[in-house]
Order: sequence, then C-alpha cells, then structure tokens
Amino acid sequence: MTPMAEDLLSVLEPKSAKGKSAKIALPKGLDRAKVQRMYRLMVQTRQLDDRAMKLQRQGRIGFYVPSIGQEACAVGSAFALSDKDWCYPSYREPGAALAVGVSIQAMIHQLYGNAEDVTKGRQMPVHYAFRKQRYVSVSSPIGTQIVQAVGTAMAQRIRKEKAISITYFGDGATSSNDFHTGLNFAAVYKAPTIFLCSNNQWAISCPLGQQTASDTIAVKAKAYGMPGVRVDGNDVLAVWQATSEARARALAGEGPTLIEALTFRIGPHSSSDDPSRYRPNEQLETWQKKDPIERLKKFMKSAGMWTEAFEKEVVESAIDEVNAAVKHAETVPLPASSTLFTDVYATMPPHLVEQQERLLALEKAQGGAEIDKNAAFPL
Amino acid sequence: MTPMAEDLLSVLEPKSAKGKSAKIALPKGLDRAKVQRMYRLMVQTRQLDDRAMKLQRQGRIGFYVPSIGQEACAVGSAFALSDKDWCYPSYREPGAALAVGVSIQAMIHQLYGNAEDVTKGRQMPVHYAFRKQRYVSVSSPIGTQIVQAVGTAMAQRIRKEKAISITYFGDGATSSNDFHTGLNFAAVYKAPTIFLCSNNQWAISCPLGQQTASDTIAVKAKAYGMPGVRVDGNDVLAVWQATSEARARALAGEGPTLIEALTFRIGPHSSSDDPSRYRPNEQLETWQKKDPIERLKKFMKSAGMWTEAFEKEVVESAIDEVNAAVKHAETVPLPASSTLFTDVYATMPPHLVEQQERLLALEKAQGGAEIDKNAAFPL
Amino acid sequence: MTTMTLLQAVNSGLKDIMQDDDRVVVFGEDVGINGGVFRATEGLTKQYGEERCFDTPLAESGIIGVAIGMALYGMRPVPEIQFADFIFPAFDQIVSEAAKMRYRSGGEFTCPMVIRTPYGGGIRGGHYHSQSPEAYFCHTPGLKVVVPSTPYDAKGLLISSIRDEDPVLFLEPKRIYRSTKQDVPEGVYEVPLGKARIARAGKDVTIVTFGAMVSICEKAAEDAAAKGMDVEIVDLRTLLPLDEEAILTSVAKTGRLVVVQEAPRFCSFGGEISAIVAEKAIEYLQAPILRVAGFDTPFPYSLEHVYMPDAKRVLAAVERAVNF
Amino acid sequence: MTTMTLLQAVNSGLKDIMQDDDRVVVFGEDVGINGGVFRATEGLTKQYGEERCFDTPLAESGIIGVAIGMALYGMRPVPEIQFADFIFPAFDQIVSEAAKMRYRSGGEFTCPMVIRTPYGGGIRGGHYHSQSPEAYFCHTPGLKVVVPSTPYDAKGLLISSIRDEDPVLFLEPKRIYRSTKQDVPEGVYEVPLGKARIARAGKDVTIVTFGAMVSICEKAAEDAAAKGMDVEIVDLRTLLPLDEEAILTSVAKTGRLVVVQEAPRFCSFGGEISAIVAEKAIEYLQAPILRVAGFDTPFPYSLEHVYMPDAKRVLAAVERAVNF
Ligand SMILES: Cc1ncc(C[n+]2csc(CCOP(=O)(O)OP(=O)(O)O)c2C)c(N)n1
Ligand SMILES: Cc1ncc(C[n+]2csc(CCOP(=O)(O)OP(=O)(O)O)c2C)c(N)n1
Ligand SMILES: [Mg+2]
Ligand SMILES: [Mg+2]
Repeated sequence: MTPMAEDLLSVLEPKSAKGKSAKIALPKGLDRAKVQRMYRLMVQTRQLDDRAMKLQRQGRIGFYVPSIGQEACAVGSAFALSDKDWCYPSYREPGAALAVGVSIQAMIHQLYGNAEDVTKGRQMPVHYAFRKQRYVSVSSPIGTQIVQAVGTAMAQRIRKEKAISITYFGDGATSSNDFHTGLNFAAVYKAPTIFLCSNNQWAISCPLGQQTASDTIAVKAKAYGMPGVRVDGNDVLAVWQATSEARARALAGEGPTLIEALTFRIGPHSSSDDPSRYRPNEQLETWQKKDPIERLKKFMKSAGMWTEAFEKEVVESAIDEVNAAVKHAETVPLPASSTLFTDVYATMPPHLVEQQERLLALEKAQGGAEIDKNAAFPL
Repeated sequence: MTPMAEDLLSVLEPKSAKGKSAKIALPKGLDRAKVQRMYRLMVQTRQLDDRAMKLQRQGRIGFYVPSIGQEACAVGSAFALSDKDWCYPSYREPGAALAVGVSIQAMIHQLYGNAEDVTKGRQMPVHYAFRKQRYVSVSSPIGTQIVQAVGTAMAQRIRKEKAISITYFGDGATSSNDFHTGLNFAAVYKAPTIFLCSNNQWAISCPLGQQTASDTIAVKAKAYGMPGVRVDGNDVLAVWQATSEARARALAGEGPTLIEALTFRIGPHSSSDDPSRYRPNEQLETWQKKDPIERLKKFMKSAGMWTEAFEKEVVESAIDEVNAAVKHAETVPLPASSTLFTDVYATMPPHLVEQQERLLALEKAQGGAEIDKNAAFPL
Repeated sequence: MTTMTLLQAVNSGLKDIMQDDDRVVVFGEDVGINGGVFRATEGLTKQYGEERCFDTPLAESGIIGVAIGMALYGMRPVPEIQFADFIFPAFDQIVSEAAKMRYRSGGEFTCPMVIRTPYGGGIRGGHYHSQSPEAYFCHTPGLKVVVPSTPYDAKGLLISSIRDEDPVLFLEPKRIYRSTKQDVPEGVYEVPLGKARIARAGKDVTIVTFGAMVSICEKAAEDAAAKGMDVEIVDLRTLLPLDEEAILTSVAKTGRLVVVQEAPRFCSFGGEISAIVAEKAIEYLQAPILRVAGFDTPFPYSLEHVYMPDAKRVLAAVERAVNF
Repeated sequence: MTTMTLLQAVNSGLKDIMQDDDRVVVFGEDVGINGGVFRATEGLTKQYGEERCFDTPLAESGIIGVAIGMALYGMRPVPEIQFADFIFPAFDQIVSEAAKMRYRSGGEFTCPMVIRTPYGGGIRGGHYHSQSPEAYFCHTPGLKVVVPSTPYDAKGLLISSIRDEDPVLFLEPKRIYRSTKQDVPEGVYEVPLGKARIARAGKDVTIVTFGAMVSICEKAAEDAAAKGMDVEIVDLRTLLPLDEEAILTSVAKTGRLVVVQEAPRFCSFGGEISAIVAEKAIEYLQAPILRVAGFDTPFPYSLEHVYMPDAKRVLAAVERAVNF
C-alpha cells in the first residue's frame, strides 16, 4: 500500500542526514510533563474505545467508532491548541475531545444518548458537541466540517482574535466536495486553519488507491497554493510538532496548512463493520507493530519519563474513570418525549407546539411508544 | 495578473533553447488545409458571436454569451477530436460546436428558441445540444458537465471504444465541486478524458486571484496524480497540439489530462454584463494585441497559406451563412404550447396529460398567454 | 421615508443592519466591486470594507459552509446565492448542516444566518434562472423560509431575518425587483417573521400566495371583482414557520381556497396549504381546494409566458371555486 | 420461486438484470468486494467483473455525475448511495442535471439510470441514517420515484426501473430489508411503474402509504378491524408518477383518508396526496384528511421509537377519521 515516503516528518524515528537513525530530540516547546500528559490522553482514549466497543457488543450502547491505532493523530494535534482555538472533528477523534478538556463522563453520556447527554440523545454515539471546548458538533456526512472550519477561521481573522481552527477528516474525505471547497477558500482568504487528514489508508472497505491516484494526500495542497506536510501519524510528538508549526504560521497570517498524518485503522470501521471481508491481514500486522502508545512509551522509558508506577496510575485511573462514567450513565433515563420538539428553533413555532401537545396527549391516553427491540444499526 | 509562465506551450511564438524566438514548426499531423480549416472555424465563430451580440442588443434574441478572443481554445481543441469522441462544453465554446460539425443554422435556431430549434426553445440562448455530434447539452450550473464527461469516458473504456471525451470549463469552474470530483474520478479510473480549462482570468467580476491561490490552474492536476499542461490559449496550433497529445495518451490507456489554456475574455461575461465596472482597461488592451485570429493569420501569411482572396471568401461566406440563418430563423414561430409537456419523460404520464389538456382548453376558451414585454434578462 | 424598489429596499436593509450590527458580513459571487449581478449589494464593500462584504470563489457549498462556520462562531453571515437555481451545490450544507445544527447539538451550537437569493420566473431566464425552489427548504425542519412581496416588507423582513437566531432562506422575487416603488423607512425596522399579511380583504374566495404572485393575484382579484367575485388575498411572507391561523381564519370566512405559486405543483409548498386546510377546515369548504401553479415540467425558455401562472389562470380558478 | 427477503430480492434483481442487459453497471461506495454495507450488491463483482460492479471514491456528486455521463452514452448505470441521507452532495447532479436532461435538450439526450438507496428509520441510525427524503425528489419533474414494500415488488420494480427510459430514484426501506420473506420468481420480471397496489381491501377508511409504513399500517388495520373499522390500504409503490386513479377510486369508496409516511409532515409528499384529494374528491369526503407523519424535527436518535409513526398513532388517526 502507501509506502512511508522519505519526507515523512518523524520525531520518534529520526534519520540523520545520511539516512541512519539518529538521537531523538524533543521538539521545542515540549517537556516531560507535557509528554506525560499526551501519553495519558492516548491511554484514556484507548481505554474509552476499548470499553465502548465492548458496551456495543453487549448491546448496552447502539453503535461505536473506535480510533484504536490513531490516537496520536488526535491527541498530538489537539494538544497543540490553545483555549481560543476551534476544533471541527470527524467521528474518529475522541482523543482530541479529551485533549481539549472534555470529560469522559460527558462523552459516555453521549454514547448512551441519555437525559444528561448535552446533545440530548439527538445523534448516534460518537457524534459529540461541546460548546465550552469549542468542539463542534460531529456530523455523519463526510467532509462537511472542513469548510465550516474555514468559516470560523475567517471570522477569527475578521475579529482579529489570536486563534485558529483545526479540522479533522480521513483519507476518504479528501474525495468530498467540501475538502476541495474548504481548502480553496482557506487558501484564497489565507484563513488560519489547519486541515488534519488522518490518512488511515481505508475508507470502510476502500483502500487509498481507490480514493485517489495521487501519491500522497499532502501533495493535494499544491492545488490550492498552500503548504502540505506529511507526518508520521503514529508519532504523537511529530504530530504535535507539525501542528504547532502550522498553528504558528496561521497566527502569523501566513494562512492554512494541510497536514497528512499517515496512520492506520487497527480496528473495524465501526461496530457495524467486519474488516476481514476486505483487508489483507499482513497490512494489519505491519501496522500493529507501530502502535502509537507503545512507541511513545519506548521513548519515554529511554528518556526517563516512564515508570511502572506511572503506567499503573495512568491506566488504572483511566479505567476507573470510564467505569464510573458508564455506571452513572446507565442510571440516567432517556430524554423525555417532550424534548423531541425543542432546539429545532430557538423558539418553538406553533406547528411544533401543536405536534408536541398531540403527542403528549396520546402518550397520556395510551402510554408511550415502544422501543423496537429488533432495531440495530445497520440492519 | 497571471503572468505568462515559462512552461507555456506555444507554437506560434516558439522559443529556442536560449529563450530567443525561433522558427515556427507546424505540429506533426497538421497541414495547410487543416490550418486553413481552423482559421475558417475561428472566423465563423467570431462572425456568429458578433452578429448574435447585435441581435441581443436589438432585442431580437434574449441573451448571448460571446467567446470573442477565446476562439482558439474551442476550435483548436475540438478540431483534434474524431467523430466518436464526446464533447461536454460550457456556454463559451461555440467554436467547438462548429468544429465538430454543427451548422450555423442549427445554432441560430437555438438562439431564437423557435420551433426548429432541436432543443425546442427549452433553454436560454447558447445552451446548445446536438446528439448527432455528441455535443452534450450545455448546462447553466457551472461545472456539472465535468464529472459527466468522465462517466462517458468510463463507458467508452468499458465498451472498448477507441474514443475519448473532452470537457470545457472556465477558471471559475475550477472552484466547483464537480471539478474536484471529475478530476479525481478520472484519475482513479484512468478514464480517457481531457479537461480543458479556458482560463480567461475572470469569472464575471472576479479575477483569478480571488478564485484560487495557486499559481496556475495546471498545477491542480498534481492533486489528482494526472498530468497538467499549460498552453497558450490564443495559439490555435498549440491548443491543437496539446489536445492531440492528451488524446493520444488517453487512447493509449494512460488516463486523463488537465489542459490549462491561458486566454482572455475580450468581451463582457454575457449580454447582461458590463466589464467596465470591474476590469482594468490596460489588461484588456494587452490581450487585444494577442487576438487568436490575427496571430494565426500572421503565421499563415508568412507560411503562404493566406491570401486576400482566401480571407475575403472566408469572411464573406461566414457572414452570408449567418445572415441567411438569422433570416430563416426569424420566419419560424415559437414552439406550440403543447410542447411544454413533452420530453419531461419518454412517455407523458397522466398528470402531465391532464395539465396539457387543461391548458389547451383554457387557451381555446380565452386565447393564449401574453408575452411579458418587460421581461428581460436579468431584470 | 424614501420611495424605493424592492431591490433598493434590500440594499437599504443590508446597509442599515450592517451599520447596526457589526457581526453582519455579506459575501457571495460578484457581490463586492460589482455589487451583485442585480446590484443588491451595491456600495457595501465601499461603505464597510472588504472584510464585511467580499467576493468568493465560485462554489455555493463553500459559501454556505463558510457562513455556517462564521455563524457558529458568533457572526451574522448574510451569504448571497446569485440565483436560487444555483443553490443546489450547497444543498447538503443547508439541509444536513445549517438546518440541523441546533437540534443535533442539543442547542450547544446554533447557526443564525440569512441566505439571500433571487428566485422565480418572468425575466426570460429559462431553465436555470427562473426556478422557485421553496418546497425543498420548507420540507426541512430547522430552516425558516421568508419571501417578501413589497419593498417595505423586503427591508423589514430582511432585518428580522438577520436578527433571528435561526438560519433563514430569504427568497427575493426578482421579477418584481424593480417593478414597483413604495415608501420605505430609513434605518432599521422589523416586519415580524411568521405573520402573514392580508393583501386584499374579500369574502368570496381566499387566495393564499406569496412573492411575485401576489401582484398577479391582485390583478386577477380586480378582474374577479369586475365579475362580482370578492377575493381575499393572503400574502404569506413567511412560508416556514407558517401563519396557519391567518389562512384558517380567511378560509373560515370565505369557504373557498385557491393556492397560487410559480413552482411546479406536484409535492409542492402549495400542496401543504391544501393539506392543512383539508385537515383543519374542511367543514368550512364549499368547493374543492384549487391550485394554480407552474406545470410539472422543468422551467422553459421560449414558452415562459405560457408556463407561468398569470391573472387569467388565477381568475379561471377563482371562477371554478365560486361556481362549484 | 425462492423465498427471499427484500434485500435478497434486490440482490437477485441486480444479478438477473445484469445477466439480461450488458449495459447495466453498478457502482458506489463499498459495493464491490464488500458487497455494500447492507450486502445488496454481494457477489456482483465476482460474477460480472470489476468493470460492471465497482467501488468509487467517497463523493456522491461524483457517483451520480459519472452515472449521468454513462447514461447519456448509452449504458444503464445503477449507482448506489450508501444511505439516502448522503444523497445531498449529489442533489445538484440529480435535480439540475439528470432530471432535466431530456427536457432541456429537447429529447436529444436522455438519462436512464436508477439510483438505489436505502432510506427510512427504525434501525437506530439517528440523524443521518434514517431520513426519508422522497419529497425533495417528488417535487422534481423529470424524475421517477419508486418505493417497494415487499420482496416481490422490490425485484420487479427494480427491473422495471432499470428498463425505464428515465432516471429513477429507487428508495429501499432498510428497516424491512430482512424482516419478512416472500416467494420471488427467478429470472427477470417486471412490476409496472406508476401502478399502486391494494395491500388490503376495506370500506371505511383509506390509508395511502408506501415502503416500511405499509406493514405498520397493516398492523393498525388489524387493530382497527378488532374495533370494527374496515381499513383499505393503498401501497403506492411509485410515488412519481403517481397512481391518482387508485387513490381517488379508494377514497370515493370509503369517503375517508389517512395518509401515512415517515418523513416530516410539513411540505411533504403526503401533503400532495391530501391536496389532490381535496381538489378532486372533496365531494366524497366525510371527514378531514388526516396525516400521520414524522414530526417536523430532524430525525432523533434516542427517541426514534417516539418519533416514528407506529400502529398506535395510525390507529388513532383512523379512529378520528371514522368518528368525525
Ligand atoms: C457523504 C457521506 N457519504 C458516505 C458516508 C458513509 N461513510 C461513513 S464513514 C465512510 C468512510 C470514511 O473514510 P475516511 O474519510 O477515510 O475516514 P475513516 O473512517 O477512515 O476515519 C463512509 C463512506 C458518509 N458518512 N457520508
Ligand atoms: C453553480 C453556479 N453558480 C453561479 C453561476 C453564475 N455564473 C455564471 S457564469 C459565472 C462565472 C464563470 O466563470 P468561469 O468558470 O471562469 O467561466 P467564464 O465565464 O469566464 O468562461 C457565474 C458565477 C452559475 N452559472 N452556476
Ligand atoms: Mg480512512
Ligand atoms: Mg473565466
């Protein structure tokens, strides 16, 4: 499949000028505490994913999209943001949500779509939205967020705010209309936007070569007159560095950057998918060896940033937090039927008032509707 | 504005290795008769445009889009096609229609939208469609034809036909969704398609720099892993050569090519537009000096392919043909009211039969509807 | 007060609201130096600078997508789509994104923006410069759809739309952009969304209509009056959310309903009016509910005058209803 | 005859028509080796090769645009849109291009193709895997819109659609993809477009519906029968062009009409049914025309079961109509 190109930015596997492996140099701006924090975020993401996939298999939540193997892309990039920056994620960046300060509990409520879910059970699991963290509502339609992120960046510039927007998407999304439009608008207006493509080399069952005939995703930046950068997406430090550099350029008025983070989707596309139908096993095995958590751990060990005790604390506290959140979420009921009608508009218009009243009257007279036990996604 | 890049393919103004101007070499495959034919097609196009703009100003037709200054793009490229190739034009390629064998009379009927117009007066002027010449129905929405051309090319390949499709569009259209999708699909499937962008440097009032931040249009091909070629669009021989080469590659199974033909829109965007509102006069003057007809004429003179008598015959016969066609078109009535309802479907469904009957009954009872004399495009 | 055309009223509304609210940003194809192909944005770049009124690349999905991102952030974008016929590349951003943002995020994110676009026939624009696509948007919960029919309403409704907290599609009837003038106040004022206007009071038949069809219906009503039929015209002004009450009140009075629109009939907005009345006021009806609409064909060029509902066709329906 | 689910019937229809007509080409996201996310195209690539069934890049506008180019050329493309909710990026190609090609070119170019897409709720797919967008397409002259409700019809209607000379949107009710089985003939056969089916004969109330709502209405009809109300169910099968005659005949018999659909109510397809009856059969009506529909909100996730019309809500409407 896609070979690792020569110009792949890597921190954890640096090459000397002669192509030999060289000593790892921590990127400027990072320190021990920050590296440990990124490690923790990746572990939390992994634990959340693991547990959520199990909950789905047990029928306790309806659907899930794991990001296993791609934690470095989300965490490394989002960790480079400041608290005025806006984030337009796809469904495969729970690590970014954690990195910008969303709580595991809030995310797990969303998976249950219960009455404490801030999005009121309106969307399928993993379609998070957190206003406080400027973590914009995840959409299912692929690519739509890309151009929206540009709008926010343009507004930030009009408002002269020292902030940027970042948007996440996959290799498949580069085929979407909005990829084209988003990158083009951003370049024309020199909008302070970072386009982070997690190139995990598959779009459900379609390999990268069926998505595009270009050698890389990064080269697509040339079409828009913007810089394109290719980074080892399983190297959280390299992702952090590439994002930080792009962010600095954006703040300096130099416009957007396309970052291609080369990675791999270790798990299924979603809880509905069976990759053994289409994906060669060898490819999976090759990539399993590049696990982003293991790679960072190896470096941290060598740099004296990692101990068994640290590991234990990180893993156990992540598990505990997830467990507690699941436990609580399962005590919370579904949203009330009346919430079906709110938030369509700021003020409920007469026809919705009428529909709401009629439904509540019917429920009162005959009892509520029953959940269809046969319904499962996808059928 | 956009500078003439170094790598601009030119036949009429060849540069030697040292950058000095060199002797003009007729591209392989062209001869005296063919060059003369292209000259004639450009003159016909110009005469048609000239007259049609006047008809519009006189209120005899409702709308027109001139291609003055861009004749070489359409004629040079379409002249390179064979009679199995399919053509997906935009509104600014009357020269391509003439080159693939459409008659001036057929085009002028369309401008009048009369009962002899093959498209039955269904669309505004210049939205031609000619099945016999595989000249696909021009659409107003920008860019839509680009991806359709790819579908035809894919079908040609499935059918193992020795034929290609070509599609025309402007610089503005490179911002459209369909530009992205069309080029991407074509490259992935190695479809035998030629994408011919007539970069006339304006999209109505928006200059190229507001459309894209890339230095050229041709560079956009890189995003799709296909060759991008830049050609002097006011040099009909160079356009012919670039198209012929791209066509040969396509037939050889080597896939699509993006050709950027650098040119300039001498006239207004359309009969509704006033370029003096937005366009610097110097730019116009610079480009008027590169008139594609004058440039070819100069070469033909020097190559002994042009005489006064030839010129006279070419111009006069073009004028005569246009005049005769206008004269005839004006004798033809509008399509009958009943034609409003045909061609929505292959077979008229009951609800349209009913609507048709009701209308005809009303017309019979009360007389037909009146034309609104105040209606003019755009209001 | 100044006497203005509908087009001037739109321009005036934009100017005044941009003065009033610095979150308002206007953009689209050719809206800057060119002032829009109809000149609705004339002078805005000059007055407010290129950051507040600017041209965009030729991509409607980009225009709307960018507007959404701005709205989420806290601006009040007012993107223009050059002709309503060209809104479809942005359809996904409008119906999947702008319309659903508030709901799907549980109110965390909202999308106040106004998409202005000229719509409708009668300008010899043929297939792709004439359509009336309101039905597509009226079927999309989360959107509001507004259509003025007079200069005064155009300005007031536009300002109300821009001040509204939800995304609004503002359809401007281009056929009457310059056809009549009316006194229009200077400065900002509102005409409330969701409230219809009785364009003409009458007792025999109700016509429900909007946009450029209002004046056609007024003409038909005069012809009807000459024949002794007293027509009431309800000009909806906002199609979604609909002023059901105004319609039902009028129908309860007249007992007869004719719905008039330019768009094709099948599965259209006008059908919703019929359906509501057939559900809620059938007991008042003394005649079938009739619709006068565009035919169920694409919009033609040469035969535009035959295609579009005119006073004759409206009158014929009024007569049918009265004589039933 | 083989007993098949609706999904298997679709797959069988594709297999047989591809055998019968070598112009038929199938493509879309994940339709190749993966056989489609629902497996509707399972085995096609294996049987007919990668030129006749293949995966595409992730771009619905590309899928449909390419299909148009193939259809113009003379193929019979059958593109798949993975979920109907994702059809909107292709909206422009469908409504501006495919639908209008024959008309705008005066019949010079035609666009026979079938867009297959699973639609509707009831699978816990939330916002973007549940919508019923038929109204958008039914308002678009030049398109046909077909919705099967049984395995037998699914195969026969699909084959008729592929043989049709015009573009067809073929909406597959995914909720009932695997819920029931039926005998389905082997080999190609047709169920004609434009003809409704009386799914249940009755004399007191007419229900007009289609797709996955047919079985919901059948359940409601049984409950109604238990209460002494005799319900007739018209399963439309083709929404455009509509079998008006079947509807009017039934309403003339029963004098009462309930329209049932999953989509939101406002400006929907169901409204058209009401409007037609309110225009053409009002003299037969003994009750208001009622609609049972999705609420006018985006499609929810957790409360899907409350949102979707169920037998209870249908029954309530039937009772209201009968007791009016
Ligand atoms: C517009 C649209 N079309 C189709 C889908 C169905 N779908 C969901 S995810 C997906 C593949 C996405 O691939 P990619 O962009 O590479 O992201 P990844 O899942 O690999 O992270 C598809 C086809 C969709 N969600 N939206
Ligand atoms: C989708 C769409 N948006 C807007 C328009 C209005 N419009 C017509 S031509 C045009 C500019 C096209 O520019 P370009 O592609 O460079 O072609 P040119 O006219 O210069 O030949 C615009 C904006 C349209 N026809 N279609
Ligand atoms: Mg991917
Ligand atoms: Mg141009």
